[in-house]
Amino acid sequence: MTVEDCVIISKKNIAKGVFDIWVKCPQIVAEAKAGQFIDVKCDNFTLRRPISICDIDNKKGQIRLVFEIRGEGTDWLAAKNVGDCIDLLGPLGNGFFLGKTDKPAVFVGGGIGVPPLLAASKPFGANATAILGFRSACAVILKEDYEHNGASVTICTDDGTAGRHGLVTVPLEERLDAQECAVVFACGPKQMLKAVARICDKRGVMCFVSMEERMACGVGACLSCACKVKYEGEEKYFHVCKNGPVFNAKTIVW
Amino acid sequence: MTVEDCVIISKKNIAKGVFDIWVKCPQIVAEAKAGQFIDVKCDNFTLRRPISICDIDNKKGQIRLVFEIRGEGTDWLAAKNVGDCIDLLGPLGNGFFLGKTDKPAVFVGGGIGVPPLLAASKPFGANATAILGFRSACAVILKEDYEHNGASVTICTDDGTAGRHGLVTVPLEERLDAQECAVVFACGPKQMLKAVARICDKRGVMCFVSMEERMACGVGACLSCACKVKYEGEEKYFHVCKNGPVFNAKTIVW
Amino acid sequence: MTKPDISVNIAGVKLNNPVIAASGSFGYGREYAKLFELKELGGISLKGMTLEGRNGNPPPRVAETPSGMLNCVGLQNPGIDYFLENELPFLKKQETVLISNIAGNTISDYCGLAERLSETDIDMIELNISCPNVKKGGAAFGTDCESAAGVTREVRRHCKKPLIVKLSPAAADITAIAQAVEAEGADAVSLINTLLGMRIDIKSRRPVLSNNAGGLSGAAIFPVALRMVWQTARRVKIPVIGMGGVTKWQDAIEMLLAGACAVQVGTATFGDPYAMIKIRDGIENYLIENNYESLCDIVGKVIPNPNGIL
Amino acid sequence: MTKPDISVNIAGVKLNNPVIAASGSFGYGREYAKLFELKELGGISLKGMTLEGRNGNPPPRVAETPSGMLNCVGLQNPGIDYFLENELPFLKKQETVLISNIAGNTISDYCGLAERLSETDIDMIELNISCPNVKKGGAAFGTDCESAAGVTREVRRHCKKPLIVKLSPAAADITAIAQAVEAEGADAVSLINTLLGMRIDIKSRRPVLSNNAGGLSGAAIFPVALRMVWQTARRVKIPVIGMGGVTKWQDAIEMLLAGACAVQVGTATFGDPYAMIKIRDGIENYLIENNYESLCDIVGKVIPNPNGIL
Ligand SMILES: Cc1cc2nc3c(=O)[nH]c(=O)nc-3n(C[C@H](O)[C@H](O)[C@H](O)COP(=O)(O)OP(=O)(O)OC[C@H]3O[C@@H](n4cnc5c(N)ncnc54)[C@H](O)[C@@H]3O)c2cc1C
Ligand SMILES: Cc1cc2nc3c(=O)[nH]c(=O)nc-3n(C[C@H](O)[C@H](O)[C@H](O)COP(=O)(O)OP(=O)(O)OC[C@H]3O[C@@H](n4cnc5c(N)ncnc54)[C@H](O)[C@@H]3O)c2cc1C
Ligand SMILES: Cc1cc2nc3c(=O)[nH]c(=O)nc-3n(C[C@H](O)[C@H](O)[C@H](O)COP(=O)(O)O)c2cc1C
Ligand SMILES: Cc1cc2nc3c(=O)[nH]c(=O)nc-3n(C[C@H](O)[C@H](O)[C@H](O)COP(=O)(O)O)c2cc1C
Ligand code: FES
Ligand code: FES
Repeated sequence: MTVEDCVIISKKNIAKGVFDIWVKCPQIVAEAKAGQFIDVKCDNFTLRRPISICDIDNKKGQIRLVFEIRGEGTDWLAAKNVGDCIDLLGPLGNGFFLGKTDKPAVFVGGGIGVPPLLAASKPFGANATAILGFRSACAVILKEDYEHNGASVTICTDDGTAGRHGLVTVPLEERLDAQECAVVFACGPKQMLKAVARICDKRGVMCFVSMEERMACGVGACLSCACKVKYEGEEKYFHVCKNGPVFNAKTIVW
Repeated sequence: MTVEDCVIISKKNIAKGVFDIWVKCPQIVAEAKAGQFIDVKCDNFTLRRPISICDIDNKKGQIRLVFEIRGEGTDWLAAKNVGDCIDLLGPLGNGFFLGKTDKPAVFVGGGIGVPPLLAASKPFGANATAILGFRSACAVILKEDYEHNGASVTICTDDGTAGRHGLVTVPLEERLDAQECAVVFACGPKQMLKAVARICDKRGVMCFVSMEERMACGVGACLSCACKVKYEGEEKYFHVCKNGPVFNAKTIVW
Repeated sequence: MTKPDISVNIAGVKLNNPVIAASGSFGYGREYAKLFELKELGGISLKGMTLEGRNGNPPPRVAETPSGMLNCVGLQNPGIDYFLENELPFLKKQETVLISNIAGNTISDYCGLAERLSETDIDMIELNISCPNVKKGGAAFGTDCESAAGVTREVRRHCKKPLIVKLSPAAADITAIAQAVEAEGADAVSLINTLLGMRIDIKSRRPVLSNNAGGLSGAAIFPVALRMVWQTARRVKIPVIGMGGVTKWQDAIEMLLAGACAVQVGTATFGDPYAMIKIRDGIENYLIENNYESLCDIVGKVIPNPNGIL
Repeated sequence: MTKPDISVNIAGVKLNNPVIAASGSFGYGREYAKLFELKELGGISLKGMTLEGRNGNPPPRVAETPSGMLNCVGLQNPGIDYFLENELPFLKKQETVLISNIAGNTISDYCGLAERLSETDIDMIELNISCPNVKKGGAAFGTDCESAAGVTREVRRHCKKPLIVKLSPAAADITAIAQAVEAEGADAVSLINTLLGMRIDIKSRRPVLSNNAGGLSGAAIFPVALRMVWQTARRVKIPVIGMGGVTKWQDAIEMLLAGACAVQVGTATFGDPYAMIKIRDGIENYLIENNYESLCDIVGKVIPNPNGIL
């Protein structure tokens, strides 16, 4: 964990309101793992903004962040350009526990929950199946990136304008029922995660979910980002920034 | 009075921490007079920052602002570059009442009080005498500009590194005692203004001073920028932004 | 689509929209009338007025703070006679609701003002029992229930106009004060006035303000104001006018959802003289986008968590 | 030139410098220990502790506000047994002053905590009678003099460590509370805890925080905190620890000039984990540049205007 001033190396607007940037941060890269996040200092805001690490380039000492404008902080970030510096705190949280990457794994992403799974899918190569849900054709992102990593990708859209019409849960169930799967990784809206968790639970498939919660410190000190989990028979608040953001779906109290 | 988005046309760093900018603001220029000021919106600050109009270019629709970094707001302004937009409210306050410009007039400026007098000295041409005081040689600004307008300029520095050693009050007294003078215009630290006012008063010379006070609205609505004046035999608070910034020195309760 | 109705009726007075200039930030309107027509506003709460003119505190009277400012103007005003003769005629022509914000050292000062203003074209009276910047009167009346009730009771007897009581956030329980003044016949309450704050100049070691302390206003206090508006709106039946840090239209929506029927805007005008116009337009757009017909569809419509602390 | 002395002695405990991590912002120090050595700090006020572990409030527990934030963590903590066994050993090794911030539902909870902590390596106890985020205890004890005096009196009897009482800004008169706890044997007071505020999500129409309201902290509250510290420091003889929005070293200097002998820093750490280190260095530089030898040359040295309102 470190605080690093990072230069933006590249910036692309990959969908309406969605930006894809690579930033130079050798110190963060030295420790970073798929599934972790960084916390962005936005000028004149009290709190940093958490963004997941989408990809890591160890050689260049760069990480990739894909984010959507959701409010004032992400709007500020989107206005930054190549060559500008941003102050990042990270890497934060625990990454995905990938297990054996020679076993088939399914990655279920919804909307802006798609980027946080990308780096995790990489080591699985052709063993990865990515089921990615979006509102509409124009919101589809990172399809080629998953494919590039070797994954077979199924796109779903709410309005049927691209890929399959409907939720990611249908293709997920089909996939799990058709073929073996060692583990499911999911990131996206809470309702989606809950549904994915239930589907996996029914089939006895291990499932890891990457959770979101409003944060202040980002490091586990302030106890803001509470997430209720079952722990030693009791329901307790764990913390997304420190104990997560990735949790074993079984432990979450939805 | 208007709120205008103004592009910075040129920017020079004319002394340590002092910047000289021209901004395009045709609407403000249409009403602007020497001695008035504008109020600069600085991002993320609650209050605007008042800066005097140093010069007006009616043809180009531009005004000149010369300002010193004194704190966070002026620091923000100094970071703006040519091509950037700044939001100005103005012109504000009353300009100098110049009177007859074919009569000799003396302009007494101290430090960052030098710029606000420049535009007023212009119409006086060779009838203008400028006595300008600075901390040190490296802080001297606008000497050539006054000379360019036709004024004969005397520079004073506190440390004697340029021009005369000492305060502006000595050359002022010499000048007033040696030659006729219709009016004195002064801008600078309050102690200087007080001394100038006393010198003029003694000699029965009309004197106008440009005052500073902390402001909120800049237009006369909030009554923040109080300045005590003698009015109809009573001492009353007038307001620098609305009743000033230029006051007849005789009316000020120092 | 027909435009939504953003007018609001407070104690029988109709405001074209729920955005009112807060007392002390807008003078008597003359200055900002150079930038826009005053009838664009729902109303104007005029600079705090006293019977006799007051000179106010020495400068400096303002200091900037993070997302806010302090002021210690100290109720400088020319007194009621000057006002009626020189300012009211101009204001009358502006076709906006006029609210006289009144202050005094004694209850009889307040009563005298209310009595005289009752005979004028002023639309409403706002009893300022919450000015933190004067030694006598002001906040002294606004921080305990008995004094607040007392002054309201007496003024009510002399006041023929709708009476708004402006509350101080310095009260231990602002809702209790609101209930006390409601019981004495206040037609509405407005809140909050400024919080008392301070800044020190670390070079001179002196307080920045001549008065040492001053009233904190602006976006910084918005969360406190919103909480108090929400608490109060649930406890009184009379209309609540919300203020304190309202800077953007979103803030105004929060205030309305919390139960305010209108908002006042002070400090935001200093940064952006058109802030109130933008807030008004933003409220209208919000209603349109959500298919609401009028402000009634949002006022007080926050859905609190029943297990919450408040 | 010799370096100025920035150490401070509070109730017999020596802090290497006057910058203390505020309770609740710094956990038990483990996390930030990855960024810097904890002995760089004057001290750490640990996360509010209760006898039994507490789960705290449901999320969301934070909301951002202009120059500030709201929280309703609600005193989540693992309880004293867990703390003593699993956290204190680590903290003991850090060579910084350890302050236990304690909270309870009842006076006997507070006494139990004080008694047990008195037997440990904790350096000081901070009695939190000002948490706005829990229904029982917390701020309920901190807003009237009698309760504040009552709990201080009892805890004092059970507490063998220097006792700091942490005051609530919600009190009608915070100086009266300070005097009341001083009279009952408090060794120091710390102020301010958070102000109660609220935000509403205008899309969902729900309060942003699960608890509806929460504590406002950060730069926004600095002017209010500074005013209260100044008022309090003039009324009590015991040391005053100032906090509330201290973000830059300049803020710390203002607090010290106002009469605080040390500052606590909470929210600023979230934006900049090194904020406290920078503040400490800034204080030292200020002393050097002004040729002061020690903090004594500035603590309480503000020069107020004798005619000011406060
Ligand atoms: C561990 C983690 C990883 C994330 N990864 C990504 C990512 O890779 N790409 C991406 O686009 N977004 C990601 N998010 C969501 C992102 O943090 C929010 O969209 C962002 O904080 C919104 O800030 P804002 O100022 O634009 O919005 P505002 O609504 O103006 O923010 C107000 C406050 O609420 C907080 N907030 C608002 N929405 C969220 C949210 N969904 N989660 C947490 N805090 C929120 C903000 O941080 C801020 O403190 C992640 C969130 C978490 C917790
Ligand atoms: C009518 C008028 C004309 C001015 N003309 C010029 C000019 O031409 N060039 C120039 O360099 N400066 C001028 N000043 C001074 C300039 O306004 C201040 O230096 C500036 O406001 C400082 O802002 P800051 O944020 O950098 O300083 P900070 O100290 O951080 O400001 C804090 C607050 O104090 C106010 N403030 C601080 N110093 C002053 C001051 N001297 N006068 C008024 N308010 C102050 C700021 O506006 C702000 O509200 C003028 C001031 C007035 C009133
Ligand atoms: C410069 C200034 C002067 C004020 N004068 C008065 C006043 O005369 N009477 C009054 O009731 N409130 C006065 N107030 C308080 C405001 O009306 C309002 O209650 C407060 O500023 C909070 O709103 P805001 O954050 O939108 O400014 C004044 C506020 C400011 C900033
Ligand atoms: C997330 C958070 C948790 C807090 N928890 C506690 C606590 O447990 N006990 C306590 O006395 N104060 C607590 N506080 C209050 C702080 O210690 C401090 O009084 C307040 O935040 C003002 O300081 P600041 O503006 O520097 O944050 C908490 C504050 C925050 C932001
Ligand atoms: S954000 Fe502070 S504990 Fe997670
Ligand atoms: S700044 Fe508002 S009256 Fe001058």
